[in-house]
Amino acid sequence: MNKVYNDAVASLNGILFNGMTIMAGGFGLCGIPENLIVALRDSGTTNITAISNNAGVDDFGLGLLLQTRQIKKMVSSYVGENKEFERQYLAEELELEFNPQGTLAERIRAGGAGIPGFYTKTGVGTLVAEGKEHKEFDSEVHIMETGLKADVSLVKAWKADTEGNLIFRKTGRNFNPMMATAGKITVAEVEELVEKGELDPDQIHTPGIFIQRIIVSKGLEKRIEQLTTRQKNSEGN
Amino acid sequence: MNKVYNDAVASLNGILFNGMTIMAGGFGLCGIPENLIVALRDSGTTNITAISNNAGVDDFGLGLLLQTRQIKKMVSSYVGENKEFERQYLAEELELEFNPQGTLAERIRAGGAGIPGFYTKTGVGTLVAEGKEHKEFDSEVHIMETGLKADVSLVKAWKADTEGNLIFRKTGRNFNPMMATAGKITVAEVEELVEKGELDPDQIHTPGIFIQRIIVSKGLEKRIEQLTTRQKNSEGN
Amino acid sequence: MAWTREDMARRAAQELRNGYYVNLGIGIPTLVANFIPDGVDVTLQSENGMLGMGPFPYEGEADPDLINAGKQTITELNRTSYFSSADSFAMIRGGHIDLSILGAMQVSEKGDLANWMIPGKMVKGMGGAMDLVAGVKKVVVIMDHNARDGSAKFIKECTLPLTGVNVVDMIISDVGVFLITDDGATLIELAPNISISDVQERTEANFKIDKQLL
Amino acid sequence: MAWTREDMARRAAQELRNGYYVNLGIGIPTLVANFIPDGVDVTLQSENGMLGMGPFPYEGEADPDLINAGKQTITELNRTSYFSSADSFAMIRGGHIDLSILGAMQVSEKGDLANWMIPGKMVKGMGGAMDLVAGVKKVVVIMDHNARDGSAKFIKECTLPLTGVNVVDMIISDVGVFLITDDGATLIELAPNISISDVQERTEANFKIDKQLL
Repeated sequence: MNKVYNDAVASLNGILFNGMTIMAGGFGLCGIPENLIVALRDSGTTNITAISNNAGVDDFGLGLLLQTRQIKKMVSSYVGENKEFERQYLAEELELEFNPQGTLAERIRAGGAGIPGFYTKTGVGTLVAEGKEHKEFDSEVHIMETGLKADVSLVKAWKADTEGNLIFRKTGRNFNPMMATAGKITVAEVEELVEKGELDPDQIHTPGIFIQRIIVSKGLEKRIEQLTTRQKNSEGN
Repeated sequence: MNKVYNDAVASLNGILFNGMTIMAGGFGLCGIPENLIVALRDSGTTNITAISNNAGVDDFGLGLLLQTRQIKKMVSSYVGENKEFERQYLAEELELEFNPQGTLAERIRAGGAGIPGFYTKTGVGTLVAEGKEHKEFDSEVHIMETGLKADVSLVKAWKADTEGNLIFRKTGRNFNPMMATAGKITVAEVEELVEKGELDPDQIHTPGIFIQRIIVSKGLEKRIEQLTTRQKNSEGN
Repeated sequence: MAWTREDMARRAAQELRNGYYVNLGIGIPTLVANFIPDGVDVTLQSENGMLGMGPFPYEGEADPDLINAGKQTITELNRTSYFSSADSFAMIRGGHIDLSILGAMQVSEKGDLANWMIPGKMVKGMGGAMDLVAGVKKVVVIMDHNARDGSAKFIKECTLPLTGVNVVDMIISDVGVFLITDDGATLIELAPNISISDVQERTEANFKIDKQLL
Repeated sequence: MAWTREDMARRAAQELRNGYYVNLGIGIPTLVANFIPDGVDVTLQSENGMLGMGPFPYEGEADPDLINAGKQTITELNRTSYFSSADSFAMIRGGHIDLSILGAMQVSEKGDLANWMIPGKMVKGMGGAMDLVAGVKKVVVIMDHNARDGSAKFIKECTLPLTGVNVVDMIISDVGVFLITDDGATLIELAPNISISDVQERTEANFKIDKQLL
């Protein structure tokens, strides 16, 4: 079973359709599948429901799909970095469902793990709880949240082997591992592809069972959103 | 904050009490906290509720605590390897709650993750479902299972640093990572202790926040339950 | 001539497809690994936390940290990954395993399975069986067609406590192969020298007969 | 003389205890890291998937794969570990983080918090704030005591959409420090040259006054 595709366009061939639900990994612009997002834009797929913690910036990440109006609805926890997003939302051209970040992460994990619903304290008494089932455990009120799945998940890893075993790097990991489990089909964009047996089996973050297709990134930008530094010999941060 | 204790007895000092709930990691005799189990036996703590996938064998693992009648109740998925267990259970000297193995693993993860309840298809229509809340998702019936916590979790890892960051080895991992998160206090028994900074931060399985006390194993037996081998130059398994 | 254990395992191996992720139960299902057809590449999952299970180790090379769900010492392959029990059953419950092959005490004509408990006898526990049958995409049972006392194991309604309801997709017994769908059970293959009436005599469940057998 | 941002951060740092695992919000709470008392060893969590957050990198050494929850480039320490967002919020929701310090638009006298949304304005999202206040053992708010228009932010009932109900344990504002328990709010410290009546004038919430201030 060859899982390795030549490029992002080839890796999305035959699995996209208008009105589909996509998950895209990343936190801000960190750990996003850059090549796959561009290929998704170029595919012209429309009416996408995009599940992603953030919405990219105007000209990068999922922002590219907002520019072209391919996204119908976002399911996110924070979208503060994107002016075009704001414009479309205020003009009611875009639907938006906010989830608390931990609830979003857990809903995606649940979707991949065959858990259709779970209870959490997060959001009790807030707008997030409206319309949701409430239940007491140990005399504390909790709300029920549901699992999330996607037609296709697009994830970004550091290394993969040809089996689709993945290793992530630093905070580039973020939402990618759960999304890999919650896609009916998951495509992984990676910086380095190695042969089977080159990854330590104790150190694999995402087993290959969750990955159907793999590409190696070309021309990764890895843009930094907020470059914060300190001077050598200075104190504090 | 020094988390490192000299030996198993010292590491359990002050945290044990009669009637307590203990989680003990391991699958069969693989990845069990050998030294900690012996120290728990020697503490004389009684009326223990033990949450552990298995019950050890007669003279090893949790079987040691059955011999001394310190366990009041087991929460497990499979206990087939232990004659003394069978005797006590048939004589109604021991309570037993069977959980499907995946449900047990998920209940422990949920306990550590602040999820007091979740829904699963596992066990629907079986004895396991009796008395549990049923709910339909996508016209499929699911049952609600609850999170599990322990007063003290005893886990076994391969390596730790002095912060309590843990790495497990091969199938010795099993229930240990979730149990580490579900104990009010978690004590880790490890084969090797290294200084801070010696473990790759991308490769830590259990972050130190979950570990309050650490010991290095002495005289580990690592008993094999079913030694199965093949001859060199033979075919098949 | 009814099928042997090896015959049943060989027949079950024909259900494997290239690229499948497969969980094999203890007993006869374990033998299926010996009959994987040439050109079919499958990855074996062991529910205690491993994908890519290899054969038994050579003598003297067993590793106590490396066992399968039957607690036997095994080896790793160059595709192997390890994970926790929670992640393992998330994989199983989430529908990521393609095929599970396991044993049975009873199967009903609707695909109910009983394979963990006989009331009055010591109960060892269900282990991961309930999770596997609830979560895996396709569930194949390998079993002797009749119990030692000759009683039917493929029956109208299970009398033993269930492992799962409406979960079995195929039965491979020593007399033949049955498919079970929402439309009921169908006998689709016969072991050599076993007749349809032999099977009917030895079965309590209702089943149709595939037209290729008529 | 009311406290400055740095004064508030320094006061908040006194809530740190040796061995604490701490999550610091964006803005003034971030400054708390600069005032950790000598001999107090704390580990900072960043909810995007990191324990053991280090300072900003030296110029030229920023790593795009290493950012905090405010999307700023940071560094790792020799205690650092990385994990997924699901594991990060399992840690938060499960009550494993000792202390969270964050900003607020409004706090009620019962400890309700509003800090994510102003109706009629563009809503950026709650990010991880609802999870943090629901899960972390102790929640400390640092905020200006009054809004720019002079209106009270510590009030009887929040008028803005809530982030959490009954979640705030302590408020550190530019005029002083309040404890909030099930018995209500208590003013326990005053900024220099701020009188109790100053605070009363600038506060809508009911609060008791600690006897040491009388």
